[in-house]
Parts: sequence; C-alpha cells; structure tokens
Amino acid sequence: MDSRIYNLMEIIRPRVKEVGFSFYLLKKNKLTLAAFYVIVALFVLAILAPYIVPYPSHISDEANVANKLLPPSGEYLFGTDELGRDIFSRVIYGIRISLTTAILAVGLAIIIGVPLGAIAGTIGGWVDEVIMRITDIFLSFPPLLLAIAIVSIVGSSLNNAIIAIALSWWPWYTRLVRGQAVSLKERKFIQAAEAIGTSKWKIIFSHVVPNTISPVIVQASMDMGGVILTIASLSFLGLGAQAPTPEWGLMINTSRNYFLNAWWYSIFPGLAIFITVLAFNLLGDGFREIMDPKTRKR
Amino acid sequence: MISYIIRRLSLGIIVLLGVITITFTIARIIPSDPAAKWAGPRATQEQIQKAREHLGLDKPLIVQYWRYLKDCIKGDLGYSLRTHQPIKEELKAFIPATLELVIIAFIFATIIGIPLGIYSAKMKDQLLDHLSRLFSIGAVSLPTFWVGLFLQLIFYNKLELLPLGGQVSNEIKILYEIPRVTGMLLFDCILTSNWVVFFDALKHYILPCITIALYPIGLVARMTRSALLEVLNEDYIIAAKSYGLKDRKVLWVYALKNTLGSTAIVLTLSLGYTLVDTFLVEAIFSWPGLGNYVATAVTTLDYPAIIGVTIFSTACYVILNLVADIIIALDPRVRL
Amino acid sequence: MKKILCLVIMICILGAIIAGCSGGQSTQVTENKLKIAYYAFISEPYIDFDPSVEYSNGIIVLHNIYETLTRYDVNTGKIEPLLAEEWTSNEDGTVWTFRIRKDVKFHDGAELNAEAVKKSIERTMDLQMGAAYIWDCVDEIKVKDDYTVEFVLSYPAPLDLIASAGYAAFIISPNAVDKDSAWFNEGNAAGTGPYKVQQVTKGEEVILAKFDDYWRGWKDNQYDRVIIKKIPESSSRRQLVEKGEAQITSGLSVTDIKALRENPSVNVIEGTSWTNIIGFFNTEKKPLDNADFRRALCYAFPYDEVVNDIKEGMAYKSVGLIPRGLWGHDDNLMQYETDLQKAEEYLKKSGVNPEGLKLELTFTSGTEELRNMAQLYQVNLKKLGIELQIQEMNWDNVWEKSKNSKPEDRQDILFMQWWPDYASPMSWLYSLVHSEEDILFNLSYIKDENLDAMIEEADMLSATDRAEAEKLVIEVQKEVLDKAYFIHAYDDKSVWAADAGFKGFKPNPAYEGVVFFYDTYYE
Amino acid sequence: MLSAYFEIRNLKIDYKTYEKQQNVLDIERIAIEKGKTYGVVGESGSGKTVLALAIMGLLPCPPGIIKSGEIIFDGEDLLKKNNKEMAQKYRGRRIAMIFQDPMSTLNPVFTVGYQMMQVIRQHQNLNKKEAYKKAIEMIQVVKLPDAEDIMKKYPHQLSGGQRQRIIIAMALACGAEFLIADEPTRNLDVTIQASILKLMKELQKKFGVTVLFIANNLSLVSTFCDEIAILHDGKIAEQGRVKDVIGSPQNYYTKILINSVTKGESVVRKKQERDEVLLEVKSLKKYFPVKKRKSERLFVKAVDDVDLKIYKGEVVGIVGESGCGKSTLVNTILNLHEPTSGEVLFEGKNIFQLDKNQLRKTRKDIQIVFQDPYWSLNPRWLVKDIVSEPIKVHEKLNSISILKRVEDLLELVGLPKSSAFKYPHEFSGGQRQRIAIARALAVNPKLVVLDEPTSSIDVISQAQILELLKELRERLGLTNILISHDLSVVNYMADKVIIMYLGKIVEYGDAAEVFKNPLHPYTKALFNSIPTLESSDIESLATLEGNVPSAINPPSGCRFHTRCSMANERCSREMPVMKEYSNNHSTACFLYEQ
Repeated sequence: MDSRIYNLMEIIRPRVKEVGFSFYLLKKNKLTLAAFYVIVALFVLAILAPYIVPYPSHISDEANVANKLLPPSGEYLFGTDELGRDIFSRVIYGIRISLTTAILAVGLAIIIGVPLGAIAGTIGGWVDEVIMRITDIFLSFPPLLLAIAIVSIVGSSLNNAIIAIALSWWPWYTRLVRGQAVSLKERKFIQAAEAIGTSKWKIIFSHVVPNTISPVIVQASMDMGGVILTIASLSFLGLGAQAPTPEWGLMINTSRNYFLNAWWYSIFPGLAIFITVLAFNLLGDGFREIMDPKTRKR
Repeated sequence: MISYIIRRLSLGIIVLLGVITITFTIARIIPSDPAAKWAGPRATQEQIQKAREHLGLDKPLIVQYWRYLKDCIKGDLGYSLRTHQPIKEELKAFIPATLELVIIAFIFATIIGIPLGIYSAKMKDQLLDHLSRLFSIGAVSLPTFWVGLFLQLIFYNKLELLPLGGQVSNEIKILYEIPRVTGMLLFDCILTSNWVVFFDALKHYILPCITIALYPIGLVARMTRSALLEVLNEDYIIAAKSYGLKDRKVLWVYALKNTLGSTAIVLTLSLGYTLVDTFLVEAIFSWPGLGNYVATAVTTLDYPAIIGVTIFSTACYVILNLVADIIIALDPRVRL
Repeated sequence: MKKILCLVIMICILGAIIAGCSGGQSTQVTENKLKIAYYAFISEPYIDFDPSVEYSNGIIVLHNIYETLTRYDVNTGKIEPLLAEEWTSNEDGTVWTFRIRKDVKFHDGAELNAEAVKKSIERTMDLQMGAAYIWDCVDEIKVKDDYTVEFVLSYPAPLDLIASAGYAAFIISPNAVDKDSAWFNEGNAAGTGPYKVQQVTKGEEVILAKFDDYWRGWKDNQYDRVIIKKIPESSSRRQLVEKGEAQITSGLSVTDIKALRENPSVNVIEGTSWTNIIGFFNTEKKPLDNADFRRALCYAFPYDEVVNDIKEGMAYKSVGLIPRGLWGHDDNLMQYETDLQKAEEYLKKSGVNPEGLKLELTFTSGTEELRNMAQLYQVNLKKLGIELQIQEMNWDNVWEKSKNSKPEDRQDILFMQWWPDYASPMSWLYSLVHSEEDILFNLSYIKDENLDAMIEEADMLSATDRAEAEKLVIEVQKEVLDKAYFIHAYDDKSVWAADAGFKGFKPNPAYEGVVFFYDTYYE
Repeated sequence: MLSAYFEIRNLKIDYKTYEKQQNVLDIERIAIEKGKTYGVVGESGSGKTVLALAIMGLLPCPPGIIKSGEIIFDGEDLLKKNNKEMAQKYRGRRIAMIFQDPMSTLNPVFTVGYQMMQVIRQHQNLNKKEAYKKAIEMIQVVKLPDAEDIMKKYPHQLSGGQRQRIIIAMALACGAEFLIADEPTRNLDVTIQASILKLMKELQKKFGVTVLFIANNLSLVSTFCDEIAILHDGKIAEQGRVKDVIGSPQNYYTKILINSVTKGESVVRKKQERDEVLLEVKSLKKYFPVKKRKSERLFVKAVDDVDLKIYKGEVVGIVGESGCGKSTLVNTILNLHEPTSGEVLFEGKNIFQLDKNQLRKTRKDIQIVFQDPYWSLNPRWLVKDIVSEPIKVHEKLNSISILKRVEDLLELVGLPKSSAFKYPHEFSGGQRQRIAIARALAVNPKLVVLDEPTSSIDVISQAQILELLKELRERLGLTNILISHDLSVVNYMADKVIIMYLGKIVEYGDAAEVFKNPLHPYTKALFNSIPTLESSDIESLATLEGNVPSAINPPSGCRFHTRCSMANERCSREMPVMKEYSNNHSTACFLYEQ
C-alpha cells in the first residue's frame, strides 16, 4: 500500500500534463479561447446572479409600472421593461434559465441517445436495424417542428419544452455513438473483452460508452447553442417559458409590442442569445478540432 | 445502383410510416376532445356525437389508425378543426410561398455558403478564415425572428427603402393581374413575363430572404470548411501536390469532389432548418405561407393542421434525404 | 457544368436585383383613379366564409358584404332599421313582424324579398353552426306577403335585437341559399351589402370592390376598394398606418397607441366596447370555496395600475359584471378596490393559511395585457404570502382544463374576455352566472338556484319590460359581487388608429372590430 | 567539397509541440550520385517521412520548422525555392515521390485514368488524346494488363499491388529523374512486394532514375540499395556502402538492427515428446455471407476445411499472406465466430456445444494477445482495470486481492507495480504489449494465442518481448499459437509451422524441418520472396505471378494452381489432400504424390 502513496505524484503529473495540453491546443485557437472565456464568464454570472444583479427583486417579486419602458441609463443599464423592471437584471438572470434548460435538454438527449447508439452499434443485427429506423424516423422531423407539435399539444411550459427538445434531439447522439461504436468494434480491446467472456452489457457500458465521450462532448457543446436558440424560438412562439420567467426568447416575444418605442427591450435579450449561442458554437467548433486525434498527435 | 435506390426508397417509406404512426399517437393522446372543438363551443351532446361520427372518432383505435394511414397515403390529411376545410387544400394554398423562400435561401446557401467555406478552409488560420468563421458561426447563432424585426426597423422604418411585409404592394395587386401558375410569385412572374409585378415583388422578397438565408449560408459555409479541412489532410492531396498539380486545381477539383457527399447532406439539413425558420419569420413579414399557417394553428390548437404540416415537412425531408443519399451514392467509394 | 449553372443563376439574380432597384422608379404606377381603404387586421380576415357558419373574425368582412335586418346604432344606442324598414311585435313579445325594404338588389342581381329573408334565416337555423343558437327562440317563420315576414317564437325574446346580431343574422341571396359551405369558402358571396368580393386569399387577405347597385347609393369620396389583410405584428400595423400605407388598424399595443397620439397624420379613435375582462374563481376547490378568501383575492387585485399603467387609460375600471354602455350597467354598484390591508383582514377572517399556498392562474396565450396584469397580480399576492403561478395556454387548453370533471384538477383563477353576441346583458348572466349541467362558460362554477330564477325572469322580461328586467340584472350583479365570484378587472375600450384622411368611422361595440366601409370616406 | 547530384547538408528540422520545440531531423550529409540507389532505414518516428516531405517542399510548417541546411538537387538549393517554383519546375517534373500507402495515395473519387491524365497534362503540353495515349503507355510500362480497362477504374476497384504500380507510373509519367520512395511496399504482401521491387529496379535502370529509398526493413533496403544510412531519432547512426554497414557495423543501434533480423538462426530447439492433445480442429469451415447478387448467395470462404492438432506445451506458428484465413481461424477457435461447419475440440470438448458455464471456463483457458497494443487496450481504463478484467469476469475476488494479483502480473511481465494506476497512453509500444500479455496471463490460461505480437513495435522492444514470451513459456508451460508474417519470428519461437493459403493449410510440420526443406511451391515462393541480409540483389527474389484470387470464388482444384509455376492440368481439376511426406511434415501437393 505504501508504494502506491509514494507514487502518487508520478500518477498525477501526466494527468495535469494532459489537461495542460488541452489548454495549449485551446490557446492556439484565439476565437475558441475567447469563446471559452465567455462561457466561463456566463457560468460565473449565472451562479452569482442573485448577488451581482442590481435589482434581484425585479425577477418576479416586484414590478413598478410607473417606471415602465425607461431607456438605458445609469440606474437601469439596459432600461426597463413594460412593468418597470430592470432589463439588465433580467437578462443576467436569463443566463441561468438558458444554461440550465440547455444543459437539461442536452443531458436528457444524451441519456436517451447514447445508450441506444452504443447498443445499436455494439450488438448490431436486427437490434441495430430497429433502433436506427426509429432514429431515422425521429431525425426526419425538422428539429424545431417536432418540439412545436409536442408542446403545442401537451401545453406550453419550460419543462415541456425541455422534454420536447430532448425528444427531437436524442437521435443525433444515437447516430453519433453508433458510428463510434461500430468503429470501436474494430479496436481489438472489444474483441479481447469478448474473448475473455465479458458480458455484452458490460462491454457496452464500460468499454464502448466511455470511449465515445469525447465526440459526445464535442456534439453536446455544439448542441448547447442550438438548444438555447430552440428554447428561445419556442418561447418566442409562446410555447416555452411562462411570465415572469426572465427567459430571453419570451422577453423578445414580449418586446415585440414595444418594439418601435423601446429598441433596448428587444436588443439586449437578442444580443444575449447571440453571444451565448455564438460562444457555444465557437467552442464546439474548437473542441472538434482539439479532440480530433489528428490534431492531438503531438 | 438501382437496387440501392430501391432500398433507400423502401427505407424512406418505412420512415414515413413511422412518422405517421407517431403523429397518430400524438393526436390520440392529446387531452382535448377534437369532436367538441369541431362542433363548436355551444354544441349539444348530440352535435358533438355527430361530429365524432363525422370525424370517425367513434371507431376502435385500430380502425381509426388504418383509416388515418389510408388517408395519409392518399394525401388526405383530414380537416382543420378551426376552418373545417380539408387540410390538403389549405396546405396547397400556403406551400408555394414558403417553398419559394426556402428555394431562394437554398440557392443563396449554395452560391455564397460553399465558396465561403472553401476559401475559409484554404486560408485556414488566417484573417480571412477568422472573419469567415465568425460570420458563418455568427449567422447560425442569431435568433432569426430577432434579425427579421431589426431588418424591418432599419430598412422600412428608418431608411424607408424596402416594404414592410407581404408579397406585393396593394396598388399593384389591384391594378395588375397577379400571375398564378405554380403559386410561387417570382417564378410565376418570370413565366408570364409580368415584369411590373416581378420587380414590385422582388423588393418585398429581399428582407425575408436575407433573414431566412442567413442560417443556411452560415451552416453550409461552416460545414464545407470542416469537411474540406479533413480532406485536405488526406494523403492523396499531398500526393497530388507532389505530382506538381496546381494548388487551385487540388483545392477546387481534387478536394472539393471528396466533400460533395457531406456538402449534400448539409444542404439537405439546412433546408430542414430553413423550413422551420420560416415558421418564426413569416408572421413578422406577413408572408402568406406555411409558417403563418402553423403559427395560427399552434395558437388555436388546430392539431390536425399542425400534424398535417408536420407530415408534409417530414415527407419533404425524407425525399430530400433520399436525393442527398443518391448524390452520395454517386461517390465511387460507396460500394453498392 | 455545375459552375456554369451557378454562374447563370447568379447573373440572373444580380441582374434582377439591379433592374428591380432601378425599375421600381421607372415603371411608376400610372396615377390610379381607384381609392383604396386598407384595413390592417391583427388576424385572419375570416375563418369560414359561409355567413351562416362564421362565428369569428369573419364579421369584419361579412358586414361589408351582407346586411342584417336591423342594426344597432352606436349614436342612438338603439336598434335601427336596415334591410327591415320597420317591425312590430305582439304584447308578450312572441310574434314579430318585419317589413322588408323594397328595391334592394343582391350582388348576383336577385331581388330582396320576404322569401329571401325566411330562407336565409332558416338556412342558418338548419345548419346549427356558429352562433345559430341566437335563433333558438324562433318557432316558425312565415312569409306574409312579398315584403312582410312574421316570426313566431316559442318564448318571448327581443327579436329586433337578435336580428341585429353581429353573427348569424345575415341575409343571403336566394341563389346562394341552397349552396353548401364549400361553395362560399371558394370565395363566393352574394349579399346586399355595399361591397362585393373581388379576391380572397384564405388566411391572408380579402379584397372587396364597390357594388355599384347598392341600394343606399354612392357618393364620390367613398372608397372603391377595400383591402382587409392580416398583419399579426402590432409594430408592423403601426408602421403601416404611420407611413400612410394602411388607412385603419386596431389592436395596437398601448405604447404604440401612445406614440401614435403624437403623430398628426394619424387619428387615434376611441370608442366604447362591450368587452370586459373577468377573472373566474374555481369555487368548487379549496380554499376558493371560501367567500372571504375570494374577497381577499379581490381586494388584492391591482385595478388602478391595470387601467392606468398597463392599459394607459384605454380601459375603464369595471363596475359590476355588465360593461358600461349596455343596459343593466349600474355605476352605483359596489366595486372592490386595491386594498391590501382589507385583503389581509379578509384573509384572516377566512381562516385560510396562505403559507405554501400556490394558486394557478390561466389565460389565453399571446394577450399582452393579460400577461402584464397577471404579473402585477402575482406581485400583490406575494405580499399576502400567496404564490401565483401564471400559466399561459392555448384557449382550447385553458378551456379544456376548466371543464375537467375533477374540480381539483382545474385551474384556480381563469382570466377571460367576454363580449355579447348581440346587445344584451343576458349574455353575461346566462353564460357566466346561470348554473350549467355541463360546464361551458360558467367558469366560476356558480350553482345558485336563486340567481338562476332571477336570470330566467329577467330574460323573459327583457323583450317586454326592459325597466323591470334591468332591476333584476342589477340585483344579480349585487349578489355576484357580494359573493366575490369574479374579479372584475376592467371594461375595455375600443381603440383604433386611422389615417388622418380616413373619415366617418365610429367604432360600434355591437360589432367588435367591424369597419362599415360604406360609412367612411376620404378627405 | 564537390557537390553530388543530390546532396543534403546540415539539415536540421524541428517540430513545435506542446512541451517544447523538438528536433526531429538532424542530418549532416547525404550525398547521392546520379543513377544510384540510396537507402534510408529507420523505424517509425525516426524522421524518414519528414525527410521525404522536406525534399518535396511539402512539409507542413508549422508545426515543422526548417532551421538550417541545404537540399541541393542538380546544383540548386530546393529549400530556397518558393512553392510555385517547386510546383512548376520540380514536383512531378523532376522529382517524384511514391508514398507508403497505396490505399490512400490515390484520390478515391476520380478514375485512375483521370488522375494520370491530370498529372501528365500538368507538365507536358499535350492534348487530351495524346495524354490518354501517354497514360496508356505508362500503364503498360508498369506491366499492368488491360491498360484501357484500368484507366476507367476507380482506385478501390484495384488491388494494392496494382495501385502501387499506378502510383509508380504516375511518378515516372513526366520523366522524373529523381524518385523518393517512402516505404513503397509497406502494406503489401511479401510476394507482391518482391514483384514491385523488381519492377522498380527495372524501371530505374530503364529510365536512369536516381532513387532515395526509405523503409523500416533493413534487409529490404540493403537488398535494393547501393548505399544506406541508418536513421535513428532523426540522426544518422551509420552510413556507407551496404556491405560495409552490414558486414561490420560500428554503431550500437545498427548492431541491434542487424541482430534482430538474424536472430532466427541461433535457436536450438529442445526436442521433446508431447502426446497430450490440447486443441483439435476438425474440418472447420467458416464462410461469411456477402451481399446477395441476382438471387445467388455468395460467401467469402475464409476458412475452408481445416484440420489441425495442437499438443500441450507446443508453440505452433501460422504463416500466410493477408487474407489467407489465419485470423479467422484463430477467431473461430476463440469462439468469436460461429463456425459454418466442423468442430473445435478443446481438451476433448467441442467448444461450440458447451453450455454457458462450460463456455466461460473455456474462455478462461484460451487467451489472446493482439497485434497492435495501442488498439487492444481500452484507452479510458487504468492499467489495473485492463489487467484485472478477465479476473473480474472469471473469479470472485475482493478488490485488494485483485490489485495484488495485478501487481504480481505486472512484475511478471517486467513492469513496475506503479504502472497499475496509469493509462495505456503513458506507455511505449513495447510496454503496452507487456500489459496485454499480463492481461492474457491473468487467469492462468492453458492456451495463449499471439496474433503478430511484435509487428507494430520497435525493433529493440521486439527482441525483448520475444525474450519475455519465451521465458514465460518455459516458466508457465504455456501452449501458444503464434500468427506472424515475419518468418524469423516464427522460426525463433515456433515448434511447428502451418502455412496457409486462401483458407486452406498447404503445409504443416516441425518448424526446423519446414524451414530447412519447404515442400509446397507456395511455401517455397513465400520463403524466397522475402529479402534477407544475405540476398545479394533484388533479382534473386522469387515472385508470384498474378494477384491472390478472391476468396468468394476460389479457383477449382488446388487453390494455388493459378499462380503456381509447376501447375499442370490436374491441379485445376482435383483438390490435393494433406499427405505426410516425412516425419511430422505434411503438405497438400500432387508433386509429392509418389
């Protein structure tokens, strides 16, 4: 046992080096690095929102109609909305909503999609055929449309929107992971495990799934942007978040009525969506390059 | 090749059957009673019962499913609960306007997106590449509806350059005959050489087209770039260079043809996105298209209409995928 | 090959754009003699083009194509003749005789006579669609002579009023009466109205052209063409009117109206509306079955803020259930005020513990004012310790939920607009207060035999003894207010924005959203 | 100093990586006289390909940095030319390159003809017709039949050998005078390798081309070239005339290299009687169905009617070219495939009829070590998890005793205990192969299959791994099946040898006997087509005509008769059966009937 503790440093150092290497690759791509910082900042803002926002009560506890639709000023950085609430505070709080919903939707899609893909790719045969046909069916719904259909029928709420988006998003992961699994089968450690007598399920979940993590992360980071945009679109159609939730799409939807008088009401939530989605897309693109084994070769 | 197409076709049919099944399921699990909605708010029980019989909802599920399936195959998508009109007819009226937008966006995506992606890949990590990446990723990160609103604000309200919405000006509509051949206005104008209407319409098309084309242009440019970069790393590209082939030839001929398959897929994919984007944008531009129709159907919970549109767009999507697959099949690497 | 194709397409498009920019000016449309009235409407101009069936937006078009026997006059507040020159009823209001105007032509050339009236109304009654129920009282329609028609009712009813209804009271050409709905929905119409159909685009727009043989005749400065077009965005509609493109529009957001008031080239027209906004309590569910608790909730509602800040004065505070301008309205009725202290008192009195109490509020999505109102209400209730959950839904989902067979599964509070099918307070009392076996619109789920009896009696009297009926209507309202069955949020105003040159328009609360283009002219 | 026709002076190339800027190439001088052949031997990672690309001006910079040096070709310094000049004047026109992997060097979406004509027209002012004629001519020069037919084909429709010939044709099409061949035969079978090498030699003489030949195989380079340089870690370890370098190596690395090639001879086998049969394969067939075409079902007959016996404690080597069925045979024995027919008896029991429990037990007894230790270890697992995987499947132990076992196993294969908590990528190829061996040994198997255990690791580690395997076999009394295309490895390790061709065993016997006295014409050709340090020149190598026939539709009669120089009419009619020729040495050939 002693020897193991003794060698701890030796074990840790390569991991640190690995992380450092990833960061080095990230640094090489300025745009990706900028996106990375933006996302870190967004997460920090989301977590600290209640403490840094000037009017936390403007999220749902307070309204001051007398101050409605004031232009940006020192007091209200982004102006106020139709109920006299501080748009800046609400936009910052909106990060929380967007990030959590996006993470939940993507997470749900991964939870459904990845195991199915791993099973299809590893087992093959008719199981593969059935899973992939179902996947094809779901893939052939244009992405937002299925969500629109589901939410408009089961009722609009943020939770329903998340579920609907996950339902229309999982097939991408199934497809991706299946492809990975099929190529992993070529790698001999799967055969080795089979030769040893490891069970199929063990092979799927301890050999195949962990090895699909990097492409799934790449896909997920790119999807985050798409999902945020989709949630905003649903809210814009009145099918997502409910007032007074400071969701960006809902804010833009509301602002349409004040569009000509209060440009600031539409522009800031719109910019917030744009910046967030852009950052995730850039990061996803960068991740794809970084995680690509070709680039990873030193 | 033929057998491959047949196989793809049958897969497409299976997918469509699946889509119909899913929509049927969605339609049956909704809480509200379609018969009551059909009969109207003050209907008596008998009237609702009559509506139920009329809509075939009194039959066992299996029978309903079978009927639904048969109808769908015949292209009959049932009746709108709101207008009581056959959805098929309503779709026929609304599809062309949307289709035209989508086609124009598609053309833009092809003639702007692909070259942009190519140059970006060629100039990897140079300024042009960074700018083009920023543009293409920016384009896919913008909320379309928001862009539409601001374009209107700038070009109609502030600059007074372009019209606010609709397809043609009212004066033109009353004074001139609006050609109707395919339902796609610009195209019809060209067909009938009706240039007055054409140029008036053209002005109306600019803002919606820009709004809608932004996403596919960005998507196609982004995907073309990454597909091309992958190919440019291949041995045969280095080999081609080692034979002394010109860089231009290597890029535009040797590398590009290898990305054809993925570009085709992205183009199809972008069409799907574009179609859905029109749902968000058409209302803003008062566009007499499918998106406007869906938006109304959604707010009034006209679920047969929603499902009709869903089935229609899915069918389009499946067919496009088929086309893309056949294009890919032309790639000799795919062994048939 | 592909490159060449791309090039050709690109050149075509470029050429077209260049030509389009320059061509726009050169092919200047020759000065047109036609005068066009463009009505930018918030939604689809019609849903069903069959005048017997349409129970929605369509009246804004149909009232310019078809006419009714009588019409509610907004200036006099009375029912005035239209296609009927005069009418009488027997004493108990069960037999009504209408004399039909002579020399009135339908668009298809047919003559208006008693037979045409009988067939039109019978068609509507037979189809039993839309608002056909308004004729439920009619037992038989008799043609007395060519220009006299007699209605025999099974119970007393104000048939002159009913004949002026916004929906389901149109007179259709005898040539069209036998046609089915499909024929109408192909864009056909045949009425006696001032305008006939020129072109319809379903779901989008309707273009109407002046009917030269219209019986009231034409003046020079009336409009030759009418375009009614769907423009869903408030900002778009506002911009159209501002730029002088559209002549008239409505349904603008309060900020847009506020901005337009400053604009000299735009007239903002206000008128009464019989629409009011009502909150319904789920009285079959705890703790809302407790009248004191409901009173507490009524006292917590931000009445003034809603009228002054959200509606910016484009609404009145409600007094009672019946909106002003309609008989049965009484300004002296008690009305709840925003008073959180009182609310607190009633809360204590009710014995309901607000801690952890969550109330669900539903309303139809997309209604900006309701959303804002709900949020303000939410803020107020929070001060009482009650959490209000706002749930915007499709009307169908709202309604479906409210009709759930289990009271616990229904919403707690529901906000809804209500307006009458014809000018009578009975619409509120019968639909919203009178007990129902199958829930339809009695969404506070009131079951009170006493109230039922009063309402039934008032209805009977309304055709014969208006004064007595009015007393009963006020009585009912008193009781409803005392029990706090509803939140009487506000009575809406009808607010329009029109081009300064667009004259002669006056909003008519009996025909919500309708512009009678014959009455309008340009200056 | 007078400069030679081609000369590299003081070339220093760095690669910029995450940690540091690393020197990858540092060559003091390489000089080649016109018309000569110069060989560079080095293992992967020694900087060979960097050298080739640097000469062509195609080295990607960054990450590459050319720090100093000159590459002088016919009096001009290539490093001073810009890209355009290189493309117009040198690449393809005067200097051409043959790449290592014929599979990926041709663009898959264009026909061979199109690609050839593109290259020809780039450099010669020819119209389409003339270019076409020239292309046909070049295809004939590289001795491919049906030139017109080949022009129309896409690369994937050609075999590896044909593709490499096309690449050679393209390289020579425009009259290049200097040819860089970067492992031109790497992915080819030995018999085809020999014919490609012969072709190259012939064309070199015919066109008077100077060749820079780069490869990792010392015997190959020494047979092909006049002068050689041994490249190690980017530096030249030793250079000079072939005879001098091989005959009296000075450098330590060169010695190891030479040693590794010649090790086979020094082994003395202990003769011992073995009578206990561990594994018996009886008329085993494994057919893989391929796509139905026109209602006719087709099969790839990967293993066709194979019998063999393996005794306890034996090492049996299986030799054959790719596609001969050796991997399928092994996978079927491992029960990874269901056989089409026949049986595999392990300790007398048919493994395909076992119930689940018995099957698990057999799986425990048969283990495998794969060829590429990078691909055979799960990169997301710690070494302890990899090694203990079979233990967890087959034995119920607590985690501490498992860890103890893992540590013991790691020590057994010569790795430190602390390796247990590292990931595979932290190890070198040789070390990874040790981990794979440890895993195979974890549950005390009776039979260990070694699938090319040394073919993808460096020479120094190769020797150590073979040593380890040998030692383990002595210590644990293992029975091994050894698959390898490297005859010297088989010769070094195996007691018995099996030669396979197209799914069938053609020769079988004691290793010493077979190596000394090969009987079957295929075995002879196979043995003789491999260049050795002794083979004086390329002409002496045996070649086989034609391509390996398709296993979907194998030739009738003796499968080898289409390529056999001794074949007669009977061979195409009848299938020869396995006959014992001398003690423990059998073959299936009519030549030895009498």
